[in-house]
Amino acid sequence: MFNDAVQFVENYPLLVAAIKIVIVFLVLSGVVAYMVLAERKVLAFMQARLGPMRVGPWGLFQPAADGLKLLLKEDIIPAGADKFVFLIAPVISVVAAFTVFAVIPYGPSSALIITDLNVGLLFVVAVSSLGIYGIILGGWASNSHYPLLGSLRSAAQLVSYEIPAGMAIVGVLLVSNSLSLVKIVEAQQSSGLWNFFLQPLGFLIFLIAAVAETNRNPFDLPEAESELTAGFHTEYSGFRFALYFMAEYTSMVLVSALAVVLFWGGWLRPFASVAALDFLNYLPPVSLLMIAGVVFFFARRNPVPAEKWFLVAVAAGSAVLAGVVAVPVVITAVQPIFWFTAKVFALLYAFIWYRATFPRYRYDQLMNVGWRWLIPLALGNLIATACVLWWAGPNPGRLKLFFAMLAANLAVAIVVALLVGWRSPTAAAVEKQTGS
Amino acid sequence: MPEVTYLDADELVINMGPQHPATHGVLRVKLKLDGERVTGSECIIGYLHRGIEKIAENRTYQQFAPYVDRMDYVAAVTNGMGYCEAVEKLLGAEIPPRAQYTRMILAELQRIASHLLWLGTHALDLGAMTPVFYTFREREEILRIFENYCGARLTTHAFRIGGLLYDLYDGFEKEVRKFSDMFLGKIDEYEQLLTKNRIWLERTQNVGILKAEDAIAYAVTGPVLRGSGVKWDVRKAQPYEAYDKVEFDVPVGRHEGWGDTYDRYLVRLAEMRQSVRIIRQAVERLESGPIFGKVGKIIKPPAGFEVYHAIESPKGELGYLVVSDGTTHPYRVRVRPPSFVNLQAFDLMARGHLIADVVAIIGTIDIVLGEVDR
Amino acid sequence: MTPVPVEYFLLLGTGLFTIGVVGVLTRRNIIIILMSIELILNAVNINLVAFSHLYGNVNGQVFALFVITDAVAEAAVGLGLIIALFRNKETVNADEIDLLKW
Amino acid sequence: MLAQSVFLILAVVALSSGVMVITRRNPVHSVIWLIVTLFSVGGIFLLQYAQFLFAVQIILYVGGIMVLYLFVIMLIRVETVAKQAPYSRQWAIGLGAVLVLACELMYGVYKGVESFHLGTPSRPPVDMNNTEAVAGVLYNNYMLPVEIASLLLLVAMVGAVLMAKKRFE
Repeated sequence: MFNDAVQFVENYPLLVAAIKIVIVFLVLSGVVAYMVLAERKVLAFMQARLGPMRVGPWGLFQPAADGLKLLLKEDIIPAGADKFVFLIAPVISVVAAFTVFAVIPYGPSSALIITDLNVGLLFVVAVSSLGIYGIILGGWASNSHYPLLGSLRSAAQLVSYEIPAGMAIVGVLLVSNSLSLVKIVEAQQSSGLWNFFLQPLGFLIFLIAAVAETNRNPFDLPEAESELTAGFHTEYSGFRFALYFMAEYTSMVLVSALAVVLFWGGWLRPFASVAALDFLNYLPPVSLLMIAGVVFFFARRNPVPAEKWFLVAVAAGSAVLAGVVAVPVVITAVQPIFWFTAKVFALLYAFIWYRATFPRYRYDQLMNVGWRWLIPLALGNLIATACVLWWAGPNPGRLKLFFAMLAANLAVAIVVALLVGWRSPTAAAVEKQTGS
Repeated sequence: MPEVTYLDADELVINMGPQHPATHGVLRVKLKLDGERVTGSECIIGYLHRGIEKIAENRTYQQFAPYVDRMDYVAAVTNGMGYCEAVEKLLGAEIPPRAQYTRMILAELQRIASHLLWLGTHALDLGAMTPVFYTFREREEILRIFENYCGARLTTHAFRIGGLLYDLYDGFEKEVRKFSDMFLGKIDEYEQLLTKNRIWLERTQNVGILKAEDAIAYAVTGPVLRGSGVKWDVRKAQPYEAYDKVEFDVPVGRHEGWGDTYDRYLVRLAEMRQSVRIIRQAVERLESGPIFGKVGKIIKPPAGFEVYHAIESPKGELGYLVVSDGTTHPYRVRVRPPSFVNLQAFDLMARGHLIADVVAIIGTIDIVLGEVDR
Repeated sequence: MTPVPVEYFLLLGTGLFTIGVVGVLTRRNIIIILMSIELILNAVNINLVAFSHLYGNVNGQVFALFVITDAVAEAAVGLGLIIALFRNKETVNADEIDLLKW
Repeated sequence: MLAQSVFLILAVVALSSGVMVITRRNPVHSVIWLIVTLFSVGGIFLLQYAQFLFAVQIILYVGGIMVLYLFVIMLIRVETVAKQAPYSRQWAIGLGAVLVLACELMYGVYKGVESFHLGTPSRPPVDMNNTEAVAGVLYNNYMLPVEIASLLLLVAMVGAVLMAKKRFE
């Protein structure tokens, strides 16, 4: 039977790829839908409130209700709008966000990789730079001032932060010596050192730029600022609004997945080379068991019988799943996908966390951060990385490389901080106003 | 808030409000913009004008007391306190100490509640969405105490001319003590979210700068004045009730001679701590005794008297000018609302700043339109 | 996959080039004229890449890279000029900008 | 055969969208059609195994330059522009001249097949990393042009900033 499967894969490569694409698309849609719920729930818990509680137990069916509502709502096209552009703009956003997932490796086996382009990184940068059109064209086509201004700002923000993000990616490229995302992870595996440890500064730059590129707090002023109503999608309603929403959350998942692949070792277990930490391999069933326990605990306290039994069923299901996962063959098989998702979720959680924590940047401050801090830092990081790699020569020792990179990163950070922070532009303004 | 539309737009006049989430009510601000920079502004008020001062002339002294609660409706207790004291001053009435300390406790609780509301909305305006939920959680505790005391949460009408209508309920002291113990830790919690937050600093520091001399020239009072480094507090300068018998400090901003939005933020936070200090002392000194002074059922002050009485409301100096004509109705009541006076400095603070800062500056003045328009 | 004969690419390049030149000569809007120039540059790139493919080395592609670099610079300066022009003359029509003519 | 049909589709798309670019009244529509053209040209690059150039085409052209165009178009008033006459007065002369030019070029290509020894690429491209190959040639053989190009970009950047800046302070 196993041989039959292999035969099938060899005979119909396109069909297999199509099946993989459909699976990834479905899973991703689910993740995005529940990401919205998770955001509302996590924010609620951070803010001493409950969040959605009405649809299903703890609002677990809220995404379905939201989706249904948005689907059934009237699709309004404003008067004087450029109809065609107005209609395709959200589609561009969504397509650009989803397409990139074609090259993300979810695990080492070919079953978990849709395609391994040898210019995968370039593909990622290229396609994700297309999402900007959904924003600009959508804002323009609405024939309204708020969306136009919102889209212009948004576009300026995206363009500005793409530069440092790209340069941070080039740093990874230098270290890993490949443009293929699979090879980048494999390089981290063989060197036993995640790129995060070689490129801490690069990771930081990438993370900040990623938050800015997804228009999330604290860089969410194109859409959330009370002054601009909702930014570029003000005039959108119903399903097309849902598409924009989906695009935003998909790109959040996307940048998290990219950060994991580029810096956090993709599907690798943390400290995979340290034998003393092998017990971590048992984390998948254990975490499933924990989920089962928590769900069961809450199920007991749920007053609605239907919800109670549903939760009990969920708990039982995860317990059974934990049992299945605990089988030795399965446990090694699920390792990569488990660690990949775990890391992606950790980063997504961080996205929500920022939103609960940070105030919003002002527009000029946002540009300031991008152009005066991130770009010099990214440039310096690039140069320092190249220098260290040249100095270390081929096949340097792991520790030597780590410490050299650390020192270089620190030096770059200090130099840039001194150069840029030497005199902030606000100081002069204050002196002018206070006369001191 | 629409912004620059086209390249050739050199100077642009835009309206912010009266329906705008960040103008804290129905304030309308006309902004003259050069690009995104504010070159001039004009606050247009009156959308909430209800003629409260005029109403006073057709009400007896007691009847008018609930109306003042509707001015600064997020700090009704202090409003009522100011009015009651003004009339008491007109009558020359003495208030028993238990009533005085009760008034002080409730007024300081009200100050905390008002500052909490300010903190939450100010942070929300600047994009930090979490503090508002925390501050409302604590404000709820205060409102619960009010509700237990007088049955109302917002427009309390807690005091009567001459003292108190209700004595404190059982367990009041315990609740207030519990609250003040709990609350200091909560302030630290807010501070953890904001005080050293890099983005918060960038959004508030050097924004809305007000020089001390300008502040004095504009008759700005309250935390806005103290934020500019002027140590002026009516509770210290002209003590009323028993404020001269308790110890507290008057916090001022970080700078000598000027202050920014961040200074005012720090001042208000410090004030909340001082309020807790006052509350603790006042609770210690609560003794049993009468709660109503020697004031008759019918208040009929002699004709031709006129008093001005000011208290330190959460927003600044809240003054009442009450003129009597020998009847049971006041001849004239004139209110000096701190929000209204402080708002005049808005143009000074907003000039030269970016349009996004306007939101921060409106927030930092801490206006309540009910009080501005009356 | 049998490779496509190189003259096909040359013909395509010629076609795009012609379209670009038509755009430059007949349109009034400077922005569209600039876009037509992009078309011309792309036509050139097609030729360069086609020859690079024909001779089996990447020199042509490197040249195409330089052409793209050039296009970036051209777009930046050109659009900057358009902004400056629009600010002063309130027009983006090439035939109305004739101060230097006589 | 597959390559030829792919080429044919791409060529038709590129040419027709190119025509759309120069005939649209609304510049925003022109930009959209130009993006389509750029994509098909990128596809043609891919057809010739120039993956790196394809990526550059998308990242720089589509993701960068075209965004810049859209920006500028949105900053100036599009509505008024769209109402004016789109073609200049001498359009007939221009069109005629270009037709002559096109005929000449076509003739050149037609004749050139023999005289320049054009033909189908005989050597199938080696399955090497195109990016590496480009990088090798670019930084080994063309170091000076790269530097000059970077200088050009710097000058362009400074120039663009200076020109678009509102006023000198």
